Amino acid sequence: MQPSKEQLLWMYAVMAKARYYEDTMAQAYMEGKSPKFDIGAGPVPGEMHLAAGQEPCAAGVCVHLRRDDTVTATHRPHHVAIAKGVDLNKMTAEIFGKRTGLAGGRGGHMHLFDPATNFACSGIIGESAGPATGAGLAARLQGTDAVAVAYLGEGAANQGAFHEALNLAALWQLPVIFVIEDNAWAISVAKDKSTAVADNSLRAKAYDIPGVHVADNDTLELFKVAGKAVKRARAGGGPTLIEVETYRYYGHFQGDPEVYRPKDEVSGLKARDPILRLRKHMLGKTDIREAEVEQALAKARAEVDAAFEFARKSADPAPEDALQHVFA
Amino acid sequence: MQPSKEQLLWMYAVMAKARYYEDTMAQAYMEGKSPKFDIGAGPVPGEMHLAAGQEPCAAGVCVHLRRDDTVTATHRPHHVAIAKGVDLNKMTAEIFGKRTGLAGGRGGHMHLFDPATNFACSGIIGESAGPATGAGLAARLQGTDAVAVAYLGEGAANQGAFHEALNLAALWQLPVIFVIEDNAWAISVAKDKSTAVADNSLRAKAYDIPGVHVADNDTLELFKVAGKAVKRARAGGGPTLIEVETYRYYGHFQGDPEVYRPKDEVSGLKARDPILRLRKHMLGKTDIREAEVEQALAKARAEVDAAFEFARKSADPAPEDALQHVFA
Amino acid sequence: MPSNRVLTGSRAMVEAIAHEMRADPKVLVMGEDVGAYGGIFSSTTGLLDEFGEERVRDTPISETAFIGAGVGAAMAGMRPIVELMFVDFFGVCMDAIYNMAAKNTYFSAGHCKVPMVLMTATGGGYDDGGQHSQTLHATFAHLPGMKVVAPSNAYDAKGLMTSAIRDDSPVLYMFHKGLQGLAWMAAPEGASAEVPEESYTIPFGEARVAREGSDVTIVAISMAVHHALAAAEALAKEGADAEVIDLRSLVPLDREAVLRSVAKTGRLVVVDEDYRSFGLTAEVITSVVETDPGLLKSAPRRVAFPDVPIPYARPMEQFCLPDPGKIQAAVAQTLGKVPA
Amino acid sequence: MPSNRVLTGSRAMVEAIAHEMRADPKVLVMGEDVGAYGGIFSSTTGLLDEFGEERVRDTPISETAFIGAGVGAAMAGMRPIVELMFVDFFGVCMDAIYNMAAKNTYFSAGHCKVPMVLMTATGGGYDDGGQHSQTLHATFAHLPGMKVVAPSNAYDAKGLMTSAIRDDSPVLYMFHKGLQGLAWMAAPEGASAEVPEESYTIPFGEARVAREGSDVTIVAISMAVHHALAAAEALAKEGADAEVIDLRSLVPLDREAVLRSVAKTGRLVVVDEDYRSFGLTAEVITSVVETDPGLLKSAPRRVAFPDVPIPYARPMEQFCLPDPGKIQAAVAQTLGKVPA
Ligand SMILES: Cc1ncc(C[n+]2csc(CCOP(=O)(O)OP(=O)(O)O)c2C)c(N)n1
Ligand SMILES: Cc1ncc(C[n+]2csc(CCOP(=O)(O)OP(=O)(O)O)c2C)c(N)n1
Ligand SMILES: [Mg+2]
Ligand SMILES: [Mg+2]
Repeated sequence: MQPSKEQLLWMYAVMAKARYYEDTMAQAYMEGKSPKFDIGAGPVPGEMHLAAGQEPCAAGVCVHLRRDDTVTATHRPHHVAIAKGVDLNKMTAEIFGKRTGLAGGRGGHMHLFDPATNFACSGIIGESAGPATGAGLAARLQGTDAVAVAYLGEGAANQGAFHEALNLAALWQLPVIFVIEDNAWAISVAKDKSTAVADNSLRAKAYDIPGVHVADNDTLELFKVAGKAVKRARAGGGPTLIEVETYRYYGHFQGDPEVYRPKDEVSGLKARDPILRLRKHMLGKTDIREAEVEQALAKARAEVDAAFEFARKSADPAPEDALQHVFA
Repeated sequence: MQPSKEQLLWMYAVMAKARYYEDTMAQAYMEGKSPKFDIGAGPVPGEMHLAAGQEPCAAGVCVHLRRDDTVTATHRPHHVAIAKGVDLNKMTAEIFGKRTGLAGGRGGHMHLFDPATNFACSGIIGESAGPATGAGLAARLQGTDAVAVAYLGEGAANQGAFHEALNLAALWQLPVIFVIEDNAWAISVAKDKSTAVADNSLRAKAYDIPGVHVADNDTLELFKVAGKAVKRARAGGGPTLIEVETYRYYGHFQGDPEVYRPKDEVSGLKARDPILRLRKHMLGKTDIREAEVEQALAKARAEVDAAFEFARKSADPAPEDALQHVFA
Repeated sequence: MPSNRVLTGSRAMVEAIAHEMRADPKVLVMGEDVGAYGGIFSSTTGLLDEFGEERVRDTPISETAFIGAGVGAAMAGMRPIVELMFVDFFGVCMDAIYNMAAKNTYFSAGHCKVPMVLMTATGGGYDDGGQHSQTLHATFAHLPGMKVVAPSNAYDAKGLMTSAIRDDSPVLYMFHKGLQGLAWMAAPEGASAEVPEESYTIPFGEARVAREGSDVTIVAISMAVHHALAAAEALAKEGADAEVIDLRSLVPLDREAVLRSVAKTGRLVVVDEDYRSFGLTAEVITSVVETDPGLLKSAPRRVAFPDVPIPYARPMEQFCLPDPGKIQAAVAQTLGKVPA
Repeated sequence: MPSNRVLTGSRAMVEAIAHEMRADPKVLVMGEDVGAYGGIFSSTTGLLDEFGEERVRDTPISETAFIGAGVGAAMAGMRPIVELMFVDFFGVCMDAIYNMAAKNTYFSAGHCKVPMVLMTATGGGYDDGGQHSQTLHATFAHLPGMKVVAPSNAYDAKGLMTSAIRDDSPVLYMFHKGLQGLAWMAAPEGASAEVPEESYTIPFGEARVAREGSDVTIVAISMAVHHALAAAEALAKEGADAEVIDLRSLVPLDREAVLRSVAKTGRLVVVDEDYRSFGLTAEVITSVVETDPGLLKSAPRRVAFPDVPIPYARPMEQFCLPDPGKIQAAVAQTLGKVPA
């Protein structure tokens, strides 16, 4: 299955937008936090987990999704939220902790909830698996062909929630796709120090479902694999487990001393940057013109700049509003 | 690897003792609880999970163990405790809730702790996996070749604790053997309604460790498989996962209406009773004489009768002693 | 209402669930042994037969997954009723409960709703040992985002369940095994009650005056209400007139009802089967004194499970459990009848 | 003691752990990022270099397994120190903590011991949102079988850690991120302290009078102690003399120390960063009034986190967190300076 021109341009735009978003956020986050890093200072609150380098995982899967499909993401959610189509202004305002944010600043960077696109994420490792399984169950009971995608890091594949949800989804043959973003690290713990198998897609065997490994952060390969998995799920064929070998350019969170990883690792990865590779493919192997690509890029950047502008200009929440919305 | 005559007689004695123990307990438990079943009445408190039919799982593994090896069992622990050599008097007194019990009646049937034989069990599904892994870690750090065995039911193989512990034990190559007693049922839920794979030993692939399936409650086959696993663990070869197809003669707990299983299932199973099969093997295929077998049987029964006698004669704990031993 | 409508707690729960399932296709039930078995404590008896396997789902022993799935299904428009067989098992799945179900509404400023009922069996007294006899009221009531209810009788069991299913927030429904009216477990008289056939709701946060009295206020919930009522009867014979308040829910907590009663009696005993320290008893007592310590004519008393794991042997467990005698003694102290 | 021995909370913790590891080969450390990273909140800095990978073990993100393994290792003769990175994560592993570690001693009548320290980071105030900022003191203190400690300064951090490692019972060691003296997180003056080089212990259940005073008693723990002390200084300027009690441990709870102080001052404010209801504040207040409500000259006050999930945005989180101003206002109410 080859992506159409539209799909290629869509994926490129999403990836470029996500990349520019993270790079812009990296800057904004450090405002007020340097020279001396103080997590409690500056315009952007809290921890910050950026996904630059992991864009294929978002675009290559979400290109196959509809608005009524559910996505549950991780503590590193921006690229996936962008690919699922979460309103960029509200999302950015939420990350800035503003009144205009998705939840008026109650949730924040790790807690982006958007019912309009059926997107959610969480700060607890493995927490994405159960709700996606439940969304798949809801689709089945409601008689729709909607699917659900749960994103997990490779570190999350050793959390009990992962095992339980895969078994349940497989047992009930629910339309759920589990996507593991293997960026080789769980904070400072390398995959081979956390996981007894080199390739988590092998674990699909434990649930008698298809397991596929996508090497080298390959957007086009993931496009194929994910397309098949989504098709299968929509048709009632049940879950698929996909592990994507991907790259993490930034530290685990901003401010990460990164004492644990070789200094040259990232430069090595950047030499195989997936966005540049996709661009090369589009210009070299398809009739997409550079102008179209540049236009997509410019549009993506403009949207991001506008979103940050919107977030910065938005008002802080009223302190006492903290007491609202505990219950529905 | 063939069991020696001593090993055969030991296994037979353990299995016969465990069987007679459960049958005796079944009687004692019902005292005061019939005609109308009242869980709060009678000499034996609480819930009662009996393992008649599952004796091979206990004998076929524990025959390879030493006193300094650790065993963590489940809510259905009697047969395993007997095989590990837990003092029968103290164990029975504990189950009767007596002052002379292993914990003076504080723990009970699901909470039998015996430091003398490094045996423990628990009422929470999957709780055996973590501590066995820790005992394996302790052995490694203490430089001994002791091993640890964690027992789980087939229903427990879908609990997150199972997945996490297997990964950890495999990752650290700890001397731990995970034994799944597949008695086909988790209370009323059949294995195929709970587990996405027919055979849990397949799940070993998810941890890159050996996984072995033992069919038809076969004591001699399990003897071989467990012997290899224990040898491997002692030698530093890491964990093994074993699933044993076994039988549950009684209900999940005493008083179980068993509305969920075919009435003739148990009679079918009893036709292949593992103790009778072992006896047949001993008398038919070895030079063990019937007299030796009968002697072993008589001795086992006498010990059980003595233990129940001891338990019944023992005093109740002082009510206010409930407040002791919260802390070491 | 016909007087042959005296139902057990479990029958009342099931009736509420069945009614809502008939009325609303979005309601489903998930949990261990909720199908053919009908729930270990008969909380789902007959539902499989009427509604089938799609809507009444036996699960693997994977609480984290199926409660997490309940959250996901609820956010996707369903109204799941999920059973955690014993509350003691919360430790394997608390994240899905307190970090997800309870917080997603807040994290989304109410744009996402989690209309899930988590029903779970509580309580001891039948010698089931330290991992199957706990009550754990405060463990849940302490954490924000869940409503927490615990009925003391069949009438409330039905009304509170109906309210729980219709609530758009997650509700933890804690039913005491000893109030279910199981054929195999003794239940106090009064646990079963006349229950209207038609559906009705009971609002959360409205305590019930289970017995009017003027000398002392006994605040209780769930099984403890029956101990309190028995104590009140005994006290009446001694000439002490106790008022018994059944809180019915821990979150929201009807502090006003307690204050009204204490304003009248001036004396307070709080009874709870949960562990004593950092629990319901302290919360209720503090709610009174932080409003006005002058309301109390004597030191308030708590009757609760001591801070020890629940022992298995009957004499030891009974020593620890609240009972009418312990409540009478506490009341006597508040009345200055015996040295505190 | 040389005055150049002013250490941060994290340095003090690490010093205690390293000393015990040198003295006792049975002591080991397990947890996420405790190795090369040195602990996300610097609770294990340098330990890997000194003691190596066998005794300082990075784990997978498998809290149920590695805490369960800690229990098993402890029962097999080791003395594990296990880190749960944030207390907020207890939901994925509470069973191993409260049903195993905390109960195995009782279930074995003390024949089995579980000498495990579970250390975990608590607290908010740096905008980390609702799953990374909780304190959850009462969640653990309510459940029997664990000792629960929470130091407010580096001196106590070292002494309590040494006591915890040497204790034969499981100890939950709750350290507040904001007291660790991290380069990247503001800490109150007074969190760092002079710490003797030699090893020493601090007994559990002995509160410390952090400031003597005669007009009102402010009871606090962990970070809240610093807010209380700041409030006391401000109050002194207004002529109110506050006594500040640092509980240091929740289990055991030093009720006597609180009673001694309230007997002197007659007024009580309890401060806790944990959620307000069913928490430490109610337990402390109740411990006083159940002994003698007459001790109190005015209604006691609690200053705690309201019963809402912890919001992410700074203005909302700060609105919820205890701070000196809120404590001053509460004290003023107990002094009758403002209408309650
Ligand atoms: C249950 C739980 N344990 C630990 C953490 C702390 N933590 C946050 S991110 C992280 C590493 C996750 O690694 P991975 O799953 O590979 O995702 P990545 O950060 O690489 O995207 C850890 C341990 C958590 N949030 N939840
Ligand atoms: C975490 C947890 N969930 C549920 C239960 C209730 N429960 C007790 S035994 C049991 C069935 C266990 O089945 P299996 O593991 O196959 O063991 P078996 O009873 O067949 O020996 C269940 C669900 C429990 N004790 N712990
Ligand atoms: Mg990773
Ligand atoms: Mg089974």
